[in-house]
Amino acid sequence: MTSDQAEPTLPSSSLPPIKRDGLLALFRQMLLIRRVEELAARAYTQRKILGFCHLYIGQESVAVGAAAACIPEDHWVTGYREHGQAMAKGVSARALMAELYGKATGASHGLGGSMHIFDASVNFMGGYGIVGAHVPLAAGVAWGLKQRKTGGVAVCFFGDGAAHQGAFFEALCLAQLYSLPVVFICENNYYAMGTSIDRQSYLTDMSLRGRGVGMVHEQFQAFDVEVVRDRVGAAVEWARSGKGPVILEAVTYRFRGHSMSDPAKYRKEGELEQKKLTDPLLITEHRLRDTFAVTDAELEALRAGVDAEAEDAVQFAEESPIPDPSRLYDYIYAPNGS
Amino acid sequence: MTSDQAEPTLPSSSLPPIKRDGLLALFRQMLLIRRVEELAARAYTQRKILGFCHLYIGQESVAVGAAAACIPEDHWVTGYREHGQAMAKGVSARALMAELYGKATGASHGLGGSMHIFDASVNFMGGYGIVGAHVPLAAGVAWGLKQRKTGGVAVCFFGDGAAHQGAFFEALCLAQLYSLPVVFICENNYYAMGTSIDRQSYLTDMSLRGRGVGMVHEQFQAFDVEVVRDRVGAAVEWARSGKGPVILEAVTYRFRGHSMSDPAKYRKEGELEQKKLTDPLLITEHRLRDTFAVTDAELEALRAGVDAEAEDAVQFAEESPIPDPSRLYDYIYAPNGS
Amino acid sequence: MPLIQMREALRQAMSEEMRRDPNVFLMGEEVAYYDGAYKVSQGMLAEFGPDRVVDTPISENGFAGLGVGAAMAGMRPIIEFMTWNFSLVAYDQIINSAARIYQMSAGTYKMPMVFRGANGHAENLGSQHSTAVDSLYAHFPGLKVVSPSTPYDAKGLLKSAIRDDNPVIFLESELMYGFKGEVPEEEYLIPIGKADIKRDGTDLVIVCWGKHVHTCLRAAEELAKQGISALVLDLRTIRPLDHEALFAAVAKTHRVVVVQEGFPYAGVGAEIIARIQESCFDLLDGPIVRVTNRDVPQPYATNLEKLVIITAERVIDAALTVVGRK
Amino acid sequence: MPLIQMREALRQAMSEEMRRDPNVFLMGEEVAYYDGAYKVSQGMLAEFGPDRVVDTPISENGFAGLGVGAAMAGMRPIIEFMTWNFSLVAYDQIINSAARIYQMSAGTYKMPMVFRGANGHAENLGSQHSTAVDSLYAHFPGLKVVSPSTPYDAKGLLKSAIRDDNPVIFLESELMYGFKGEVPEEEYLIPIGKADIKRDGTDLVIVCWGKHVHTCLRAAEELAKQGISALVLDLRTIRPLDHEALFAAVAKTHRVVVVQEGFPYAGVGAEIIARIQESCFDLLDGPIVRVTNRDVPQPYATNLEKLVIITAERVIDAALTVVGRK
Ligand SMILES: Cc1ncc(C[n+]2csc(CCOP(=O)(O)OP(=O)(O)O)c2C)c(N)n1
Ligand SMILES: Cc1ncc(C[n+]2csc(CCOP(=O)(O)OP(=O)(O)O)c2C)c(N)n1
Ligand SMILES: [Mg+2]
Ligand SMILES: [Mg+2]
Repeated sequence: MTSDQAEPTLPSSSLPPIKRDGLLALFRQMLLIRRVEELAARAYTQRKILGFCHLYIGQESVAVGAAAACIPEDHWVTGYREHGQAMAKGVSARALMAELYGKATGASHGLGGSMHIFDASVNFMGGYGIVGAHVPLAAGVAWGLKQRKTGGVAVCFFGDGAAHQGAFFEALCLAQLYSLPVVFICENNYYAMGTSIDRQSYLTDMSLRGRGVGMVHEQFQAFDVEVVRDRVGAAVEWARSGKGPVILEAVTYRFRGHSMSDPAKYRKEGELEQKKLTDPLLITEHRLRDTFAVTDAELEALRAGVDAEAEDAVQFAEESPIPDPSRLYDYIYAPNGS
Repeated sequence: MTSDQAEPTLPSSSLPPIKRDGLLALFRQMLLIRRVEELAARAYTQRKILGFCHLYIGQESVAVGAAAACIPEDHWVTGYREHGQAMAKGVSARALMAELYGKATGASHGLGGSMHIFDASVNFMGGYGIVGAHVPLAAGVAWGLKQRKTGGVAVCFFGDGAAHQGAFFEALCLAQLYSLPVVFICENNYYAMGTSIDRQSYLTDMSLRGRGVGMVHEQFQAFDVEVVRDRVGAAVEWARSGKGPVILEAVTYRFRGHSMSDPAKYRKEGELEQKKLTDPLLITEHRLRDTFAVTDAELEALRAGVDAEAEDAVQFAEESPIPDPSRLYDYIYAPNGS
Repeated sequence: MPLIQMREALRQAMSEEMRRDPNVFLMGEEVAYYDGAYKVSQGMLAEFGPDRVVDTPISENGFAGLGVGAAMAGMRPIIEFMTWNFSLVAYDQIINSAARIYQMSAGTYKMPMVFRGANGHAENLGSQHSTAVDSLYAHFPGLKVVSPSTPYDAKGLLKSAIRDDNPVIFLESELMYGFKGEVPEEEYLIPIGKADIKRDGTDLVIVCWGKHVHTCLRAAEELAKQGISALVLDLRTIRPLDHEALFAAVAKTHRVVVVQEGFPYAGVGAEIIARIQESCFDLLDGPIVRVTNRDVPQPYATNLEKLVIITAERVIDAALTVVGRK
Repeated sequence: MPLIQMREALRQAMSEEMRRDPNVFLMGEEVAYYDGAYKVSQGMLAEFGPDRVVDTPISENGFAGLGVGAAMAGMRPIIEFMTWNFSLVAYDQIINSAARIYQMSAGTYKMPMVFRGANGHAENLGSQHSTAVDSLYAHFPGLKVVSPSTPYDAKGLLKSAIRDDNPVIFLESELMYGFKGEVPEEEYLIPIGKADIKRDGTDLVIVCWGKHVHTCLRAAEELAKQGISALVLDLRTIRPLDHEALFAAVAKTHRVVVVQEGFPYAGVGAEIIARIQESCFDLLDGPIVRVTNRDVPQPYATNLEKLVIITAERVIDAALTVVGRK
């Protein structure tokens, strides 16, 4: 019986350095997510969006950087704070917003809502509301991708809070035992609802969970979308090459409350302001200006385009029909052979 | 956010070295457990004991060594392979055997059976059949012992297989977060039913689970009851002094099948014979002879006493009455204020 | 009598019992520092400190089991599930540990503890956040299951639950935390296992509990306008059922509507029907009608959700059916 | 026709479907190397290899969820629980994932998978190892629940379950794995949702499923000697219920006994009673009588256990009651 095993570390990714257009595209995507969610927040206060609505504002670099490291065959599985991942993976702003509005044109035809976005055409596999329970699903997706020799990797996003659930732990054990092609990305945004990471956990780096099961693990600061692209890139390469799973902790921060009803009084004095200095949008905007000499005019045009796309999504959602009541019983059982 | 935390190691225990009488007592206890279980196995083949019956034969050094390291105020919580722990903690051979026989005089009045032995008078808290599910209970017992300032520590025994259950992981997280006085003892006997440790787990040292949650952890070879006494002694001292929980892996081996119906064909050729060379009874007998010059005659007398006690337990069980049917409905709800 | 919210009544019950007995403590997600996800435990951390009002990580299985162990070690835990939906990850602990240890230890270890939280549908939360768990727990001997409908009942029942030496499943409702009712200043208890007639009547009995007592009272009012006198029987305790009150109401009215949130199949409603037909077969004028959620996972969109949940209209419809007016 | 054991019938079903469809695989504790805890999967590892007959660690929640994810990624998993008792730690995955993803994704992801294993009491296993989970799963829309009573039914139903595009809960019995019955060599399927008359009769119908079909057949034989003709209706599928067959049997006999393993409160038996009284009220000559386990956690000792479980004597008693002979 071995008393220990060497802990391999993740190399750099082999992704080429990002170019001007590439970074502009990532910036645009982050901005679009931000803008769409700001409009969602507005619609929520107008009671056009109901139920829970968990905003991703502040964390956009994680989803967008991860998407830049993935190929279309990679399948994503996420928690309920998934607007950003959904859009980064290719769900349109329209389909997202219409879902939040509970419209028939939404990604889940209005049945799922904010927490349950699905889109098979871009391999976005949802959107789950029971904290941690989707992590085993990702292991299973990886199982399927491996058996079917698709070349795809499963990528699973979850929060720091989720890293205390038994389901999460069991999924890590299974993925490591079966050497599954899955990358677990813990987005440590410092809080599970109102509980800060140091109040919920003795260890505050959730990637260290990997040590308990022998999994390659790494923590990194995730405010810079390029760093995310590189670290997730390294992880998906590792998994894709058959070396097994990886667990990453992306250190990030959410600027809004846990959900729309949370005033977030639990933050330390000045903490939010401090963190806003590392807003992913700011960091990348600076890079664009400093390294790639992107001009004010270019950025203005980009912003205008993003605003238009976001507003268009709202209009689309507003004008879309509500689900047809006759379809209520359509989704209980799949008709066989369909 | 800290990216890591130093991993403290467990010092030696401050228990005095064991003396001749002490070691004789431990040897006797191990032998008694062995003998009682051999008779239980015989009764099982006679269909006097029914259902599941998981024997501890080969692992006696763990329970007996641990008991030698504990004080009466310490509370034990175990899985279903708990005949050894029950007796080591003070459940009589009679109460144990009568329970296996399903008699009214059994530790659980015949309601529990082999897997559910309880005895509050010696703080033996059972005896659970859902693998891993009792581990959170131990954290809760520790919570109660701490709040009530009893000076007691909770000790939790479980198998290598149990170290894959979510309940186990969540219990570790909670115990570490709240710094509870609990010692988790994984008895790694190489198998969960027919699945060897390397087929169920990437890491084969289950104490390493502690690394994922920041808990003090240690693996040790547990065939020598004195070693167990020292390592568990160190762990309970650590927990008792308020330093928080500890996870130990006691490397051991079960000589029998998983349950009475298991022919244990999954063992490697020669493995069992090899392991029998480190039979805890052999090791301690050698120590008694070599270090303490215990004679054949003394050992013979001891063996005779053990045999008599074990046979007495069988006779007691045989002669005891079955549970009174009128009591069937007595244990659904506790009468309030009782 | 002071008019207080349901959440305040629950808080009073817990606080009074915690003052009375140092072994009582409250544990769950966000119960302490955040003052409760739904502010039920507001101010309790300040009064009782972090050893007795305890925040947990998101580990329902773990802390439910921790509660069980603590109960065995002499404490009287109150385990809060932020909502009962999340109890499904702790299901094994509640069934295989909490409900069974007293029996399998032949009475050696009692289980004086309460599991509580918001049950059933709230609004627009979709399928994973809208489960009514009543029947999942009422199924099991060893558990008591309580579901209050008013602040008065909630306080009296929760105090009894905390003093009970058995595990009590206490089902609240997110939609009712702000609901107001009169609660006396002086101490009182309401016994577990006793139903309450919330409105008397002669033509039919509407059996209900929890938040839908109010749906049924609204329906009864409407029915009264149509000349139909409905007795609204609030079970308050789902397990054990108050047979006496139930059968008396059936004997009086001969017609029964059962209103049960959640899915119909093997729900508490089915049990009530089974017991009535077993014990009062000849007293019934016609079939008992169930009003439950539609048998589909809860959809998010408001228009669909409204079709799924129980409404006063659906209760009225059922009542008209059983009295032969439909 | 060859006479084979239940375990062989189940194995044939799985093996045939695995030969037919490369996406079908079996996963669970001890299914591969050990040849199955109850030898259901004996020889399958040898035929299909370790990628398709897969041993797991003791992580029911994890591998149930893994199965769900694999189903979404195009596989057709068969997830074996060594016994259904252990599914309680995976309950959330079955309810909140398997049963609900098809609906919450509006049909985007189907869930073609089977959860199977031994259900209910075996012998002298005590309270934690004797749970009958029927109603815990039948409660939920999105799941189908099947419980065969013969090798023939088991094979035909399991093949249908594996081909079904929805999650199927397949309830076997440890006490029945060695039970023998005729199974044809040629391929056949039995549709999910169809009950089967295992013995025809005119005086009463005994509604049952799974292992207790045989208890009921024994009771019916005894009743025949007393001049009472009992129709034994084997539901085979618990969800969806075969109303047509059920109501036809009620219409024919006017007297009903429901035999359901496990606890009575909100069990499947209660649902059957509720549906019959809702739809066939005027067809009933008297109250339906339930035979269930006694409402206590299962004790270990044989004499107590015998008092708790369902016996032919208790079924006969119930039958005599409904026909007015008692
Ligand atoms: C099993 C379960 N328990 C509790 C909840 C309620 N809840 C929803 S989100 C949340 C916090 C999750 O925190 P984290 O995992 O860090 O994700 P974040 O919200 O920060 O993205 C809680 C407690 C839930 N949905 N599921
Ligand atoms: C949750 C659960 N899953 C499966 C089982 C069946 N089972 C009983 S013991 C066992 C093996 C446990 O192995 P381990 O934890 O190593 O303990 P050991 O038997 O070696 O003492 C299994 C799979 C169970 N009782 N509970
Ligand atoms: Mg978080
Ligand atoms: Mg083992």
